[in-house]
Amino acid sequence: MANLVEIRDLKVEAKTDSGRRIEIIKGIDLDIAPGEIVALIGESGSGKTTIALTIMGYARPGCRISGGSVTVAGKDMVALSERQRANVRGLEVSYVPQSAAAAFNPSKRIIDQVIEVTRIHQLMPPAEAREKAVSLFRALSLPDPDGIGNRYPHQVSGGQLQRLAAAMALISDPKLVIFDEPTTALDVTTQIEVLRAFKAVMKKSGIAGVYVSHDLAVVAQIADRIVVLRGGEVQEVAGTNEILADAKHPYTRELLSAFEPKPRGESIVAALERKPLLQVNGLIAGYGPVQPDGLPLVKAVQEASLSLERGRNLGIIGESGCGKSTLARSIAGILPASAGQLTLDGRELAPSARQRSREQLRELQIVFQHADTSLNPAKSIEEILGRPLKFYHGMKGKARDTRIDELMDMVRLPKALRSRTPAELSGGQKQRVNFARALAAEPKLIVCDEITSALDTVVAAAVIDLLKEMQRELSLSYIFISHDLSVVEAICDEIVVMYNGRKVEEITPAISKVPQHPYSKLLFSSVPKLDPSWLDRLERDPELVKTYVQG
Amino acid sequence: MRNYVLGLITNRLGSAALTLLIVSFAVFFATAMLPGDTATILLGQAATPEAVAGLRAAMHLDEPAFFRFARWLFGLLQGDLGTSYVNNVPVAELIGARFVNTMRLAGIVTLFAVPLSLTLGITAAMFRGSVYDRIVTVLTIGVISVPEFMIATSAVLLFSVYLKWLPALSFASDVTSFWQVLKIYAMPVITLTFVVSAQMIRMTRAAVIDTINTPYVEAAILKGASRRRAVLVHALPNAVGPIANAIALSLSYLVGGVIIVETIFNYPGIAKLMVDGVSTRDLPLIQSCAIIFCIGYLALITFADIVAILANPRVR
Amino acid sequence: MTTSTTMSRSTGYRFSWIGMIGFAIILFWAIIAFLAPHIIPYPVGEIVDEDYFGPMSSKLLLGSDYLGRDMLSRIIMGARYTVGISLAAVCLACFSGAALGMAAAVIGGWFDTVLSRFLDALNSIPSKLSGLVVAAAVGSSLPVLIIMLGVIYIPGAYRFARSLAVNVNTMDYITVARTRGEGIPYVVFSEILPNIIGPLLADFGIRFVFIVLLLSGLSFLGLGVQPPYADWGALVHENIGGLPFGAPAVIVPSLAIASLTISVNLLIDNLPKKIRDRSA
Amino acid sequence: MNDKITNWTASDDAMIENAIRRGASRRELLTMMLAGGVAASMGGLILGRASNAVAATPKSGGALKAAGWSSSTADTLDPAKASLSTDYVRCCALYNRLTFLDQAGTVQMELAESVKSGDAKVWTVKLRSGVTFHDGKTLSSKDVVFSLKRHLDPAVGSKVNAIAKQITDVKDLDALTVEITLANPNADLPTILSQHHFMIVQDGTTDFSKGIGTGAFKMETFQPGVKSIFTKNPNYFKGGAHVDSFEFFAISDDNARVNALLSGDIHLAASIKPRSMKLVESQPGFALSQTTSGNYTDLNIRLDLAPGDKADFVAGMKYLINRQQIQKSVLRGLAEIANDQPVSPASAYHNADLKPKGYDPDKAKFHFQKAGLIGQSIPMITSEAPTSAVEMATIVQQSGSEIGMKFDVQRVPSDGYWSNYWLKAPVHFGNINPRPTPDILFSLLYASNAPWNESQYKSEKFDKMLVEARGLLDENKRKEIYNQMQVMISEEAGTVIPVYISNVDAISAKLKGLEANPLGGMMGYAFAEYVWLDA
Repeated sequence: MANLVEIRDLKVEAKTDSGRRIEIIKGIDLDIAPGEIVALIGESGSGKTTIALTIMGYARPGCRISGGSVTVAGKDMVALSERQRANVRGLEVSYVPQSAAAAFNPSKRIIDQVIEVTRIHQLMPPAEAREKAVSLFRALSLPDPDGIGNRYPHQVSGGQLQRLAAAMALISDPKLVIFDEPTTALDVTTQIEVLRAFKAVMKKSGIAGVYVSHDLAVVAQIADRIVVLRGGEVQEVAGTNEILADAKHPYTRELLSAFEPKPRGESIVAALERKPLLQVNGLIAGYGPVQPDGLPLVKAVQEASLSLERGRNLGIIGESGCGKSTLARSIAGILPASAGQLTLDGRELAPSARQRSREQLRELQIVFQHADTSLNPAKSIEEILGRPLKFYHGMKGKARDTRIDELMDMVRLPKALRSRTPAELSGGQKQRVNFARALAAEPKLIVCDEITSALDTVVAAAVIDLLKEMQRELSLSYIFISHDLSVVEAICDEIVVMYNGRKVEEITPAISKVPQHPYSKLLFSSVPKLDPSWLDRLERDPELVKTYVQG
Repeated sequence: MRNYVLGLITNRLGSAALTLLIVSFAVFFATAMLPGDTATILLGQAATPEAVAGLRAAMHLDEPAFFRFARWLFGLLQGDLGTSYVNNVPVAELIGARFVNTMRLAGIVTLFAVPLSLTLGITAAMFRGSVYDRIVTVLTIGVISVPEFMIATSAVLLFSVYLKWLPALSFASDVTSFWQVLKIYAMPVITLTFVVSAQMIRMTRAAVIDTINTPYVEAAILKGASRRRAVLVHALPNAVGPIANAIALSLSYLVGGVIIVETIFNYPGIAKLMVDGVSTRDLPLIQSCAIIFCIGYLALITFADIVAILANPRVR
Repeated sequence: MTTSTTMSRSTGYRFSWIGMIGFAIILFWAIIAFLAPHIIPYPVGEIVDEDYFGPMSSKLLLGSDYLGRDMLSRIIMGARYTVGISLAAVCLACFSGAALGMAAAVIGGWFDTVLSRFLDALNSIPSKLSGLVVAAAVGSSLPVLIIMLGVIYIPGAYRFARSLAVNVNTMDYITVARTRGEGIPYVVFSEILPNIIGPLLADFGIRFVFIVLLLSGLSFLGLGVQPPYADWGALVHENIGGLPFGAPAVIVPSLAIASLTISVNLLIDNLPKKIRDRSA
Repeated sequence: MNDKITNWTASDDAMIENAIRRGASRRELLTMMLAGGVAASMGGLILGRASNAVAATPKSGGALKAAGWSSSTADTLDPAKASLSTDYVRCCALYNRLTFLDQAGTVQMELAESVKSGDAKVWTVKLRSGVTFHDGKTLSSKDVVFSLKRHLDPAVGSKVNAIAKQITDVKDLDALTVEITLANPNADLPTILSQHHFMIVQDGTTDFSKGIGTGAFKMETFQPGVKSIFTKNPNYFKGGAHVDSFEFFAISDDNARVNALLSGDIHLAASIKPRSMKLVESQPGFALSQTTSGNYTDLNIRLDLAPGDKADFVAGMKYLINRQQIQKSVLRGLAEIANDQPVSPASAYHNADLKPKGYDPDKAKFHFQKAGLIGQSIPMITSEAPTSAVEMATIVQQSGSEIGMKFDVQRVPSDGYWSNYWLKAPVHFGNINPRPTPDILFSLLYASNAPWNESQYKSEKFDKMLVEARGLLDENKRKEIYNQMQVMISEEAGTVIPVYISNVDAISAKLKGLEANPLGGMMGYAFAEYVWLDA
């Protein structure tokens, strides 16, 4: 059987600031058979998206295909003119982007964007295209298939947009669809619906696919074959079952090991006297104009009460919109709570950070999810770490230099990075700097808001290890906010499940790992497993899904 | 949603009104600072103390300045711009015809300059980095760098004195045919198009380039859309807000900033009127002109804001 | 974009040749302006030519002006005023505009509203007319001129800086700094400013051009530098009668203005970039 | 201008014209030209040029368009308030005076048939009969009484209030006779009445926007600061203008005004700057019309304030000012060198024996040293408002720098100059418009109680001579006294008058009949009535 796609010795170059060209894809060979779904897996920077895009003859600005050939249904995309490539794009090969929210034009109606492919390639009259789009919406289990197209992108949810993006890719009956991390931005409960819809449509129409992801468990559910990439080179290629059961390459094994549950290990502070560190009572916070009752119009957190003892960690999980980040911001005083009390180490905290004393601010640090936006890109690592040292501890000159070195040591960053700016660091390194900055304050409590969500699995695991280590050495406490159950389980003594602004359940894994509340059950069961048959075997109560999944 | 938009628009209009109030106060205090008053200026060399005192009394200039201002502001609220100190004519009458002239000139320039700027700005963005783009960029900087009176004088010398194609002066009246309108407005329109376009081209180009670098434009290209389609259909609609803003800022210049063009082409517009007002210390006239400029500016800016709001389905 | 994660030390600056040309021209004019009194062949006020709008000659390298004064000397001294006044005014406008804009973005609330409205109001009066009023009120000395030009362009600089700062202000690192307890000045100058300095410089360039032009526009209205000195715009204006003859007296100062404004923009569009190679 | 005549400048032209005006014979003129180095055979050509207006036959019809240099919303049709050239032009088109000055500077009757007096104190004015206003009413002595009395009312804001104050009473004796009584005898009253402000308006007029007068044109459109359009008055008592309509407006930018002329948009561009002459001369079909009427820009040094309180400073300045250079470079020859007194060669009373001081930096330095002012910075206020004052200041500043005198030239805005700086600053520039008689000049500018005593010159002897000359009906005696007074001003007053500035109007060759007039450019602003368009 002839292959649909044959990639031979593909090389892609990128241009650096200094105008130097460097090779980021270093000679790749890859075949895709008709109807076959191949997953490209690797961490960020491995070149997986770059390779996928070359199948459409596309390289992002600043990049250039510098060698090799990419043959799609007999045509070498590298050799074609831009106009000829445009004829292939959307028609024979189509693309489902990582973030449909960003990839849909905000100022145009969805239906127009979905059928635009048929207009560009003059495939069918608009009316017919609309009908086809509606049938695809139906096949992808979108609600209100007849009406959803007339909305604007901002009027539908993320999970729906992702499926609409798939409909957009499928409307031209392509031979191959490229999925670029299509579910990464989704909540776990939503992800299942989307994955199921994709899988069903692909199998039914026998379309080949390239599935780009960093998440082995997700890939396992959908791919026939897995290509493991690292640094622009193929590490291992094998069938899905083979990879999961018998990975040959050490890097693949490292990826797999990140999924193994790790023992939490008994906290050394546990033996110490248990004293409440942070207490939250009846906290209400939200946005919008203040109503006559003194509360905001939109209450993102409603009457949350928590308690955390010194040396222990509290996990808060929930899906997007559940109020977990708002809760974190209220605790940190960024978004002053409208009602309720906060007590840190026996002293009451003012709702707003502005009213808290410098000492109180120092004791409670917050670390944000996106290291990219939490580190000032214009400053060197040295300056970023040096500021809290000066600000809280008045450290100067030599003492500060020494302390910066110590901090970098603690978070395992090479000293050579001191004068670099954040843009020159990898994602994991940035998150370590982000964390080190909080450590520099010598706090009692660190609120970690989704700090591993933007990281690759392997890197995230390493950061979690670091957190644990720091806790042992510095007797810290963490409030760990995440949507990722496995991460929370790995580090927390207590887990609070939030839904729709309210705390629905509090679980102590050491005592019982089984959730009681129906939402918690649904949430826990939605986390993908490495087992390829997990998705097909998973059964969910439709009523429960209807109640709790916005999807 | 509709209420939300209405709220946004009301908010814009409210802040515009606040700005107007600030301007009227600022203009009042600035003009109060001017040395000399209408009586002395009017008498010029003939300003003997008795003559000045007599004229001041006759013109009611001996009342406290703030009192006069308050009366003027009160009149303004009732739509009365007051009476010129200098020739006792209602300010509205002085401004009337000239305001129409100014708006007409501004309108014609807009008709030429905006499509030209949009075309050049958008195409330059579409072919970013090409020779065409570089030429447009360098030319716009070049045009920005030439003083307005230099452009105007060169145009007069070329088209009126040597080629004798166009009249050197622009009178808004005694126009009988469309051809005449074209001839009469040609020179100021050419000059002002040069003056206001450069900035619009730059801003349009920048705004479009900003939206070209978005995932949805990439997505359009990956659907097989041509560069042209990707820019015109996908990038441009999302750049409407910033472009409208840039256009509004440039066009606001046409309301009160065209004093040089009005002088050189002897075009009876409102900017020259205010210069006259300043030199004769005709406070009601100065204040009324300033208010008109301010209204013009705010109308444009507010209009651009509203366009941006309406162009954005997220707030619409 | 995908790039490998290995790193090398950043190794210096990259400066395109276009930027270098711009820089060279600016440097040239700066040196001329600095040395002006020592290199002019004739005193600026002295009438050295019987004729007026004289052509270029070996005695008068750039011909003579409308009074028969040496054009070369006048342009050299004019560089002092055009470069000096414009630079001082643009610094005033951009520094205060940017500082206020950033502060408004960070502080927000009524401070932002009132300041924005006030500066909007200032902006709504056409610049030449406000120049006229100010000059009529307090005369047209050098400091008044600089302050006036600066103040006229503050609202624009403010608007621009504020819109940039509002975006940066939503970044987590600003939140981090504020929850650390940092004051407004630190947030403005240490956290926000370094991230918007690039666009601010570009704005600085274009505003510089506007000020040079406004200065020449003011000379049209009879305001500006005190005689016998004149800025370039005033030189163009006072000699514009020579345009029909192509007199160097009007062409050369025009070219001088163009060369300065274009090169400022070329330089700012092509500022030296620090090379940040992320891979070896 | 004819290329063959070398060393013959525009100022020479002006000199000839003045001589013609003063009534020099053809023989005297030829002698003057020979002295100027011009061959006798050429003489005819120049004379032809200087008086070409007289020869041609007028044509009727056409629409005349002309541009002045200043206008604003303050434009008025009220002759008492007229202050800008455009006002004068409009008033001349719409109204008439009792008397006017012809190009030779002699008084001619206009609305008056005669203006007579036995003692120069009580004057009887006989009016022409059958003169009608534009609205059909007949001119009567009531209108004259109203028109003259207006100037005495401070609420009117008359520009000639100071001069009019000598009129103590005006009454109508009958329908066509008016009696004017003066406070003191003044033989110049007929000349005074020829000034533009003394135009005759209808009795009881308060709204001047209609422009109802007796003049050669009727008002059609009047937009202050924009333009005015006039149509020919068919019932004009002098017999009607040549052109059918007349449009007048102002283009304040000098270049724009010249360009409008060159592009054919207008027939006359009034008062162009010397630097524009080259361009007009280079274009075929255009000409320059020059008037030396006694306008001058002077450097005023107040004698009652430092540094003018030191006589040597004033003396030094009179040597330091480079009159030659001002005439040649600043005014491109369109000026006559003056001798620090206000009576110009255009006047019959000009003292030609009083020679101007030469440029002598050494003498100037000597005086400044004596005054102890070398090295001090002396502020000098200048502005665009007085003609060419900025350039003159520059030249003085430059001359000063060569002998170690520092002048701090401060250019201030034009608007407000007359009320804020003129007469006030210790050293500043002024500009004086032509006045028809030495008496007006002296009493406005140099008498101890003069309202515009620019240098605060005070001399009892001078005041006495002024009153004495005013009442004299003997021309020769008067002339002698005026000559002495000119010497006194030149030597004692603080006003440095370097040159008398000629006014140059640029005209299209189609415009014929334009002559010079001592009251100012554009035929003393009354050109519209006299000129015609050659098709």
